[in-house]
Amino acid sequence: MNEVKLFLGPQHPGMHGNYSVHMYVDGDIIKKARPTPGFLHRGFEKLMERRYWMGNLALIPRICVPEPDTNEMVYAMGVEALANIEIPEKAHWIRMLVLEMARVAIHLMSLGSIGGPTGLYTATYWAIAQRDLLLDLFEELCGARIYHMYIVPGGVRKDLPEGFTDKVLAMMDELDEKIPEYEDLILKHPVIHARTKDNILLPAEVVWELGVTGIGMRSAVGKEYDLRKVKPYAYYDKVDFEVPTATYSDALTRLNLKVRELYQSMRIIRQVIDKMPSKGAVNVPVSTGSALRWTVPAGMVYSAVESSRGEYGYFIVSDGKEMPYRIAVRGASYPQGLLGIEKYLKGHRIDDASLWMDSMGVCTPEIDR
Amino acid sequence: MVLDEKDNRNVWEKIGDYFSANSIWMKWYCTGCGAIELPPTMTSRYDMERLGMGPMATPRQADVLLITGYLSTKTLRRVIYSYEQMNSPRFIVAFGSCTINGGIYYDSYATIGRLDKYLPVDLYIAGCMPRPEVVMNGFNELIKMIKKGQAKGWKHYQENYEWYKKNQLDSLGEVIIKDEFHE
Amino acid sequence: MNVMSFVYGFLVLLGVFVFQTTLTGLNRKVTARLQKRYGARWYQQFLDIFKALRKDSTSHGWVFDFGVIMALGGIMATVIFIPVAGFEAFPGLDNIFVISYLLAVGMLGMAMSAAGSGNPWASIGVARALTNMLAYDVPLMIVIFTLIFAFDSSSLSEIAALQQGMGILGWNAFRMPLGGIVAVIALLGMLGKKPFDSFIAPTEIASGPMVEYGGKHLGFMFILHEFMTFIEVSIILSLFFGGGATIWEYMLKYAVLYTFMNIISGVMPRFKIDQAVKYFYRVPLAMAIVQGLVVIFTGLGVTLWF
Amino acid sequence: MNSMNNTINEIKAALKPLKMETPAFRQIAVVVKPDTVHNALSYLKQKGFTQLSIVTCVDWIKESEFELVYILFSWTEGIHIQLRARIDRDKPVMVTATDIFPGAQYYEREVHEFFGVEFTGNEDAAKPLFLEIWDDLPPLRKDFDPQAYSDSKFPMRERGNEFVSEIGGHDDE
Repeated sequence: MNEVKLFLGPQHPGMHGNYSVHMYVDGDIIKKARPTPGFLHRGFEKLMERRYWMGNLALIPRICVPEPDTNEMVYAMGVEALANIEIPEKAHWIRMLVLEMARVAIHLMSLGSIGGPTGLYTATYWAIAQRDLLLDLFEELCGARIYHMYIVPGGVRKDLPEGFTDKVLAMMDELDEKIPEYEDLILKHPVIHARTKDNILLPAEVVWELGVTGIGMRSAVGKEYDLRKVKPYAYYDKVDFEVPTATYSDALTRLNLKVRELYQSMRIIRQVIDKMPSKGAVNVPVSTGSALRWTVPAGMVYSAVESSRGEYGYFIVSDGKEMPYRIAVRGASYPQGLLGIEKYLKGHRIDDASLWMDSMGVCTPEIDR
Repeated sequence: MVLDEKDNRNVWEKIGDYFSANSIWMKWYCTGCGAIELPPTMTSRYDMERLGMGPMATPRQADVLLITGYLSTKTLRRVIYSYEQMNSPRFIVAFGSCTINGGIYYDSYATIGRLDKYLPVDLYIAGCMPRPEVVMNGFNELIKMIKKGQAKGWKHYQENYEWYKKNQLDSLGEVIIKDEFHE
Repeated sequence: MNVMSFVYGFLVLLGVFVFQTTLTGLNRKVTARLQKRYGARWYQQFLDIFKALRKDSTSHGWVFDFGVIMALGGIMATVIFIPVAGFEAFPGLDNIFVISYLLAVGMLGMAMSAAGSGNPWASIGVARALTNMLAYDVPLMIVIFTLIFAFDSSSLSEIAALQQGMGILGWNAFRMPLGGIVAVIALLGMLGKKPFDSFIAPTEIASGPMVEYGGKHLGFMFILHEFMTFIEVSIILSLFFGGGATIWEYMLKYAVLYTFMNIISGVMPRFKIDQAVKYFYRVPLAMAIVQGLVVIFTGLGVTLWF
Repeated sequence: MNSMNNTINEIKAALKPLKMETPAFRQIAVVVKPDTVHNALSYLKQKGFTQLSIVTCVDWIKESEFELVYILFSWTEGIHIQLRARIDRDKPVMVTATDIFPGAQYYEREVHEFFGVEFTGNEDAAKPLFLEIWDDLPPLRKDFDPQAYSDSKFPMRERGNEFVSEIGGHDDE
């Protein structure tokens, strides 16, 4: 057999982020694939042991670059569980608002990024520009476009600015107009159908074998396996939303679910704004003294939230000192990004390698950490 | 700008620099988290193509290597590889505080501190991470530098090749990329 | 054939280069507007080409270098044979067969050079490019043979001239609508526009044959690409859209056709290479055969049928 | 919460853990002996904890022990379980979990790389994953000092003789 060794990445334009897949190909078919992570490895877990509990707030959003708010939420939830902090009601609502806005932003981005592997660049240009307008809202909220550092242990950093909710609602109305446009361009496109339909399958037994969560799992299993439903955090049990599911998971199904989740997120945002109390504290002080010298009681806790790609978790260990003893990060795309590539990328064509990564939602910084 | 006062280019080099300045193809290599601000810079909101910049698929075709953020040692090996594949005149633009002094990862065992010890950086764009406006401004600055013939990092690299190589080997052990199938 | 032919040929080359490069630049703006942005300056394509020519470049052996020169030579020779609005450098030699054989020299040079770079992505790209060629050539050739049968001529300028003077409905694209559709789809494939651009897909095979080109080599490839585009669009324009009676008419039609191709390409993702082949062998091939049978057995299309 | 109590009681009866607690909402921590981890994992998988969220390790350097942590999740009940076991720090060996949870393969490889824990039965675990040409202690052990490593390996360049000089963001011609 004439097998050629090829390097897909780390500086291949089809690669999502700084990641590499080394593969043997025969003709156009991938015979063997090995993921090569570590290009983005910064040693976060070690660095977090060397920072104060509050100082870590600057580090954690950088673990998953496209979706920083999830990290903040997981960290805050874990620390609150360890230190037994009850946060005020309004903080919960604001957190949900921020998380769902972040979900809309990342879904828009990943909807647009289908243009990379398939060549539909117009979709990329449209969707990412739309996401940018959403980032403007974040900027108004906390001063930063990407790394917000807004959700902190004890609540959120500060109250919503004046008139913020109106702007969010206006943005939701705009998205209501725009997303059907993207659907027309992407989801109804015959060539996209040709590329994605019955391609890149993810059967239910593979889901259980790898431990894939998120859209990948729900599109294969057909049950509402979403942490927001199964193990509600914040006030997700007080809002009304559906978790879109399917029982046949190909790339097109997952793309469809992404858009349907987008609508559900917008529905949650509207409800949150409706139900949020207008007055009230948004955070509780976590310590009486200096925030830097703040100590968290000893204990071990695992906290998890539903990110756009699945279960995102931190395992936090405290020994009662002013720095964490150990924090382990479970990146949501860890299973499909490593074992999934090794076992299930083979048999696909080279053309689909990049689409595989995109469709499975592999986010490289959270794998490397 | 006080880099180099005397301008000893001949007229052909000046014309060449004019073309180089107005058509900059960048290497699409997302080395770090700064890469998240590149799509907005490229797409409809900020539209980098106005400046004549665009992404290119391989280092051979590219003029500018964007180092978008921190570099782990593993990445630096590939970056050096990519840089040496590029054709001169070639430029390096480094993003974010991490490339200047290690930034927030100053004490990490995996990321390098200062990039211009290993590769000649023509322009740093500070910030963590730089906003698209800053990135655009940085590119404008790069265009000005090329027009004036001040972006001479590639010449510096040729002249001080031993010095750069020694630094690279000191920190990385070896620059050669090995088989990664581990079998 | 005299000295004037060569002077004329040189002028054609220069004119074609300036015209096509400007048009490419303008089309980048059109695509940009489609994507809701401003886009590059109209002369950006010139800047890109001259910048690339200015740079140093890396050679990968003499096959790599020679292939580029051979390709450029072959393509430039072909351009001179293309009739533009009745003007020809070498009258009587604008035969479709002459052009396709000359074009093959250029194609071969490109394939040779790319394979000579030794990069596996380039080899995959070349293999895909040849597969793609095989895919669009079969239906297109059937339609072109139908045309030759219908008009009893294989000269581009003659076929173009025969379509003129009857208004827009005299064009072969309207006389033989199925054949016209096939030609437009095949033109997308010839130009390497989406959805048939899998041989240069950057996200799949890192721009395929172009992967090892840089600097001057890449500059030559860009110039070559401009000439190639001109040849391909011109062939379809002359055969199916009546060429042009005057040079202005020709340029206008050319610009409209080329921009139309770009707009289609702007909203298309790309097929995988096997899907592209399957597509060409399904829809356009069937249409081409039906068109051929209609022309041969009924004569509709040779005579005006409306 | 009733099902939560049931689960706790059942696990207590079946695994006979050294310690059990509920550190957070719908979360159970189970501490077992290292040689029973394999059995415990297969028991929990049967109980519906079908998802292995993460395998990780904590370095208790004062006690000279590594604590391996397996976090499982049951999608039907919505309960997280931390299964913890302490092993000797000087000879860290553990039986692999890949035959129960195939997804554990890369987590174990990671734990091996960062802590030096060996997993018998997982052939790939010893291969390098994130780090390349690593020449020091496994980096996430507590006795490894990243600052010192970084200082010795990536020294700041001495100032002066610089190629890059500072220019303003504005036009200063």
